[in-house]
Amino acid sequence: MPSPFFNGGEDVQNIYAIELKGISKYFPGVQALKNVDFRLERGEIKALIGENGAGKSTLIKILTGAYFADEGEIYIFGKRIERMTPIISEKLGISAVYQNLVLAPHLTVAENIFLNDLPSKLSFVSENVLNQMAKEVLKKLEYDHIIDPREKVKNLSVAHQGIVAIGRAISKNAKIVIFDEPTAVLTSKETDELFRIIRELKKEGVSVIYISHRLEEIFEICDKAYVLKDGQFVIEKDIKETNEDELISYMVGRKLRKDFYVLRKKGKEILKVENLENRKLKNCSFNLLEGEIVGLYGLVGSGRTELVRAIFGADKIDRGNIYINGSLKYITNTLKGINNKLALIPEDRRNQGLALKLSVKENINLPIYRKISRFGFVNSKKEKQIAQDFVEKLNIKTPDIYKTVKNLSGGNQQKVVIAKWLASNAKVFIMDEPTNGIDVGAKEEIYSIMNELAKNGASILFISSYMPELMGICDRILVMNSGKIVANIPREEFNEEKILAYAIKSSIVEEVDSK
Amino acid sequence: MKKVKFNTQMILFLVVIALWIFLAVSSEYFLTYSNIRNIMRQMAIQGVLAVGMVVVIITAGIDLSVGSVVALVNIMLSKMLAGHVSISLAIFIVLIISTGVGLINGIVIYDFGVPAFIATLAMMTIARGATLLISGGSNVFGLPRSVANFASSDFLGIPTLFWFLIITVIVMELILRKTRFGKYVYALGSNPEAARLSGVDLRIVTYGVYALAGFLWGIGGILETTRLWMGVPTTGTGYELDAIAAAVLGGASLFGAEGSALGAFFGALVMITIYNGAVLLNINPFWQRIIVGIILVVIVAIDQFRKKKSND
Amino acid sequence: MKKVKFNTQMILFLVVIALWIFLAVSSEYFLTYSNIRNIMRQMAIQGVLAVGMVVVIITAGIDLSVGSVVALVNIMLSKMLAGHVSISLAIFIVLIISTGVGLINGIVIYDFGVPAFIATLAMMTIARGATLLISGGSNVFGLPRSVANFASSDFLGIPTLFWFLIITVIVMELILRKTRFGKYVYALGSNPEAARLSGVDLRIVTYGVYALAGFLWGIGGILETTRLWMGVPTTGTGYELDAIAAAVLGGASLFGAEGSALGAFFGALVMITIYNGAVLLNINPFWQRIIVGIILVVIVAIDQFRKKKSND
Amino acid sequence: EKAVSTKQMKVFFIVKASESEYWQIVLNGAEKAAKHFGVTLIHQEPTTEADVSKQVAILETAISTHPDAIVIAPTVADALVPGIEHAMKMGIPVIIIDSAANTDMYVSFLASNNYKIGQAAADKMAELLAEKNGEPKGEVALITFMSGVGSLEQRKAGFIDRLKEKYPKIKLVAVRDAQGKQGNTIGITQDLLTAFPNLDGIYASNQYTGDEMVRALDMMGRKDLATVAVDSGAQEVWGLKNGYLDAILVQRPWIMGYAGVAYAIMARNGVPLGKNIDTGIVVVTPEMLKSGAADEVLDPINYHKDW
Ligand SMILES: Nc1ncnc2c1ncn2[C@@H]1O[C@H](COP(=O)(O)OP(=O)(O)OP(=O)(O)O)[C@@H](O)[C@H]1O
Ligand SMILES: Nc1ncnc2c1ncn2[C@@H]1O[C@H](COP(=O)(O)OP(=O)(O)OP(=O)(O)O)[C@@H](O)[C@H]1O
Ligand SMILES: [Mg+2]
Ligand SMILES: [Mg+2]
Repeated sequence: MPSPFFNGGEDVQNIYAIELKGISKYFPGVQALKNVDFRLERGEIKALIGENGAGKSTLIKILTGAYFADEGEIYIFGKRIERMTPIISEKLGISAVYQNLVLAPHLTVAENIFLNDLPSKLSFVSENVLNQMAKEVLKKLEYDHIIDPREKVKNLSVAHQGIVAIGRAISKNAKIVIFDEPTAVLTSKETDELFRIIRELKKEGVSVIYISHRLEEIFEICDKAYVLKDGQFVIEKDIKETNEDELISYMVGRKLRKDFYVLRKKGKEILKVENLENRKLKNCSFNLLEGEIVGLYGLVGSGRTELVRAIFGADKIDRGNIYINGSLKYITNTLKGINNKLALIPEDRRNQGLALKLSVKENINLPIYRKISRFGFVNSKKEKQIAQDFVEKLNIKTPDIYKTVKNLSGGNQQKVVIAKWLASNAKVFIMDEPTNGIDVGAKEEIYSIMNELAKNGASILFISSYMPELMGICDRILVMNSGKIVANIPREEFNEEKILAYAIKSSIVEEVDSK
Repeated sequence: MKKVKFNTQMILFLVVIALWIFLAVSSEYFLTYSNIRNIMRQMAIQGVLAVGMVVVIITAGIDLSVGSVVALVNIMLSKMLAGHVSISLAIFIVLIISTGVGLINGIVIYDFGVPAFIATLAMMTIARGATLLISGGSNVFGLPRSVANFASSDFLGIPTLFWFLIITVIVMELILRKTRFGKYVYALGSNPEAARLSGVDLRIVTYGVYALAGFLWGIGGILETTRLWMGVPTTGTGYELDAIAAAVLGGASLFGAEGSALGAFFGALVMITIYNGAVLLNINPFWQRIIVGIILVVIVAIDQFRKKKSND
Repeated sequence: MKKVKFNTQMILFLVVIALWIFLAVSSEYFLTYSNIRNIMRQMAIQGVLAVGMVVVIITAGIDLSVGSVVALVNIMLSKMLAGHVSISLAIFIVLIISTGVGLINGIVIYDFGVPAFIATLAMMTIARGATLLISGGSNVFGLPRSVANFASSDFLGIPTLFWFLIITVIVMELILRKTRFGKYVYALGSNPEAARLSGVDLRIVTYGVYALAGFLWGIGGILETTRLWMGVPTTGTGYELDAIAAAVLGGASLFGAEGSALGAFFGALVMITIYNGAVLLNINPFWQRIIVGIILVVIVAIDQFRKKKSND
Repeated sequence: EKAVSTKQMKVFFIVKASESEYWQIVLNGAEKAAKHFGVTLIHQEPTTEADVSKQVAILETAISTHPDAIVIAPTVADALVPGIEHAMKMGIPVIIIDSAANTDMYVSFLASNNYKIGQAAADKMAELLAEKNGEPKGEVALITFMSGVGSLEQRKAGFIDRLKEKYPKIKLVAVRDAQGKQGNTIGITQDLLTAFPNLDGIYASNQYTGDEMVRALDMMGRKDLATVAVDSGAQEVWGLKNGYLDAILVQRPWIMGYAGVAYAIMARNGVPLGKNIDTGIVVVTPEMLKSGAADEVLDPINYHKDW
């Protein structure tokens, strides 16, 4: 893709794909980046790591022109870019998968993938060509049979939206591709596909910036790791010359525990779900005991989210019973769910978890205003106190509790979603991908909070697509497949292959069944 | 077994059919050639404005200046025609001006970041002020008779005015569904950030949408002039609500990314049918308002119910 | 070193100050006790309506029925008072009715899923129809003299009407900022789904917001009645745009979750000041519209510029 | 055409706006006439006078229903002409009331002249100022309800022209516009009195502005001004009684409505009719009010109730 912007620079050796010099960026109350230098060579895969709010997303947004740096210089393929805009950055061959995906939900998959480059004759879009092109892209990701290019994006699950965002980024023959926590919304199967793609990109000489809080991924595909802390450059390491612990200590400044499992006393049965069915669920039964942490694993679209939403009263149930502490409950709306001491941390934080325009304080207190008000008046002291407590406890990086949640970093937004529900006095915590996009240090915090909750008699249903963390903390793991619960595996029998086999294989079994 | 999928336009189409059957039974005059042509003529202007409005609404915007711009065009065109400027030149000038007014709306909205509601509300009072200044507050008389004849003329048995609406609907439907610009319009309404980060030039799209709307207000103003056969500085008051109502009735969402030109057409048709029917059935004008309000709510409620069901 | 943080209300406050200084310099009559009291009296009704509107707008809703409900209240109250119903009973009845109308809006919006724009547009025409039916299209005269005196009376040197606005602003500001209901109102406006999943009963909040708005339209209608000292079935036309403009000027966003009662107050104050100033400076009414439009855009553009700067 | 018995006759009656006391009085007269003669009266009208194209649409629809006659009060002079001419060509006689249309193709035109109202207002104002200041001089202001509305522009023009022609010492210091919103005139009046402390007189050119001007003067307790208003709103009449208003210029809408229907019936049956009929204006003063001489014009609906 020849472009006027890097003609002439193409063949010169020792020119970096990206060179940033002295980049600084201020937001009200925070300096997101301080005098950061950054270089990316051609064909290099560089990991960008750091705690939540370290400035990773800000850095890449400056690269793509989404933000404008307050100080510093940007060179792309040796050419100084005075004022980067999304349009220029596209032309320069930079494309990105943003942390919060940023897709146009009302447009189709194909339109989203090729939005700025719709194939057209006399500015009339050729739908067939477009859909065909999108199919090609999806085929590269091996999703051409799963995602219909003509489907509207708003009808896709978050994971599939992630695939679309990745498809868009790799569709443009870009020279530089940036992935901001792509795997946060993916399961292991898609992650493998993604890595395959990234390796192919590297072979083609494309440079890649890869952001993730899952360090083993970085060791799997990256060449170098670049560490940011509090908006400042800390160190850059060749991946072969370092290890996880070292990187963690650069990021967090301390050592982390590896295994979080704590043996706890289990109490009586607190939640029992019996033959639950709706349009996505088939005959789901399971139970939770006091003090138990139960994992729920499954592939994308296996129905985990559907299951927990139905239990919480967010979606309709067609058949089946839910017992809380042994008595049958009809949970027909979320308020009843809450009154029955359920809590749901939803997976899609932007659409379901947060009121983005409101402050940290209001978001955290939203489910408990009922409790902290008298005669309808909110006890502001308590309100502030609770918000302050959780900001400290979860180390939410924000200048103050009055900051609009929209302006927090992705991981910190997720922490707010978690804090929201920890503040309630629920007995059953349902957490749908709670550690999405959360840094290693904070994950440790969250695991210990989970342990703490369980120790105090609560019980936790923990959905994650990240098997190591399920295996690390759960007493049992339930596996879902095509809307059914297909396995209930106790801790003693945990085994990665086995769990994955249930998640994948039984779908084959079922296909056979139905024939 | 394929299930028929209803969409908003189809629901509206059924509503129109139902209304027409009801009116045909209730009034012997309804289904006469002359009355159908009345409906077409009456609908032409409102329809064109509704189609323009839907484009703006799809971007999650709004244009309250529509009525004032219609009046501005009406007065300027009348002044020019009464002053013997050639018709084609006069039309050219007013279209430039109305498009320019739309462009200014776009600039104020995009570059100054003023919400569309305020920007176009301001333009509504500014354009009205300009209209009154130009006309000195008085009506403008003395337009060539050919202008009036045009409004009552037919082409292929269909009122000429209605052809304008037909062409507008077809062209806008094509633009919205088939062109790159159309896709950008929906993208802007759906998620401006996503569109921007994909390299879509939101400035151009915003300018384009409001200028296009302004152009259509210009067409509306020209048609209004032929119909009124004079310049009336107060004409167009309240048109914004009618146009928005027709667009929303036709399935547009004020939160953007939903709506179509065809929907706006049907929305306008429903409203005109109701007004026409009310006159034919001689319904007390006070009751008319109550009935129109109820019908409006019922139609949209039915459509919402369908949407909900098809989502389940 | 602490930087002063400007917010929309402060910007507006500065604008008001600037306008007042300008007017005080340009017109010797502006800063007179009697003129200030005029401004207060003129502002009372518009202010109350703007405050009601801001609550609706915070939920990302809108209420176009405001003017018609004011008229309905005005006519019913006038009829009752002219018919010698006791004042307190009459007031009680009209407040029940206006609140009920608001509640119906809430039901249509929440339970029937009709967008607020259409639901309240329908209510706007329905309430106007009802008003005209009740009055037969004629004014109602013959209200007790005490009603008229009330409008011109003062309390502690401040027009009684203005006290209503002060109380409304304080109460609504308290409700919005300090109560659970207020928090829910913002949450609904920011993300209804997140609010629902947090156990907020959106039905109650929606009902509450529109009923509260209806109640305030009722108060507005009562004040209007004392001011007009008669029943005028066509009063209130165009109030919706004024109220929305004041609310948006005061920092409310039509996309929800932004806005405050105090902001709406200042928004209304700016608009009334401009109108008052235009008469004092004897600006040509045609030019006045143009100037009002420009000022509106400039103020909002300044505020947007501030917002952008503080976000970058 | 053959004469038609009134029992089978259908008269389509189109006024400028439904939301107005003035037009309600016209309609009341028309209904009375319909009752007297036994014809079927259909009346349809736009909601406000600003909605010209709605009136055009109603006229078109009316023609499609083939009424025996049409009575119309054209909101503007030209826009209704094609419709009126079309109706006449189809053999439907058209009676125009209240305001003119720019055509000769009609049967009769019944109206009081709005320009003359403006002139009469100026004359009355001059008379009042002469009483007040010894000669016709002083500062006056004009309040119009909505700029651009034909009849109101006429009333404005008549007033302004007359002052220029006949009363050079009367200075028109302000022309204000309520922008079509009721409630605005109260504030405008108050602000006028603030801005022009030496103001001697105000002319309010229709009922809305007249009613509210009285209300504003009442609130401020100002009976000293020379005030003239148009139409006979209840608040205006109250103002006249209580010294806030010195004169109102009253048209005869009820008569217009009644005569409109009567003329329509006659026209349908070929009775020769005068082409232009002036229904006249009446200047009502407090004295006339006391004597009861003005009852017929001030409250025509009640006055003709048992007629
Ligand atoms: N638009 C904004 N307005 C104000 N502050 C912002 C904005 N965007 C980011 N910030 C702040 O800048 C800092 C860096 O944020 P950034 O999103 O770059 O973090 P990150 O490293 O990507 O974190 P995470 O791992 O959580 O995604 C954070 O403190 C955040 O609150
Ligand atoms: N709003 C929606 N409209 C249409 N289909 C949907 C929607 N949301 C989810 N689906 C589909 O429903 C199925 C079940 O999705 P669900 O979210 O319950 O799965 P999951 O196991 O939780 O997977 P995920 O990892 O995506 O959360 C998937 O095939 C998904 O594509
Ligand atoms: Mg980030
Ligand atoms: Mg899920």
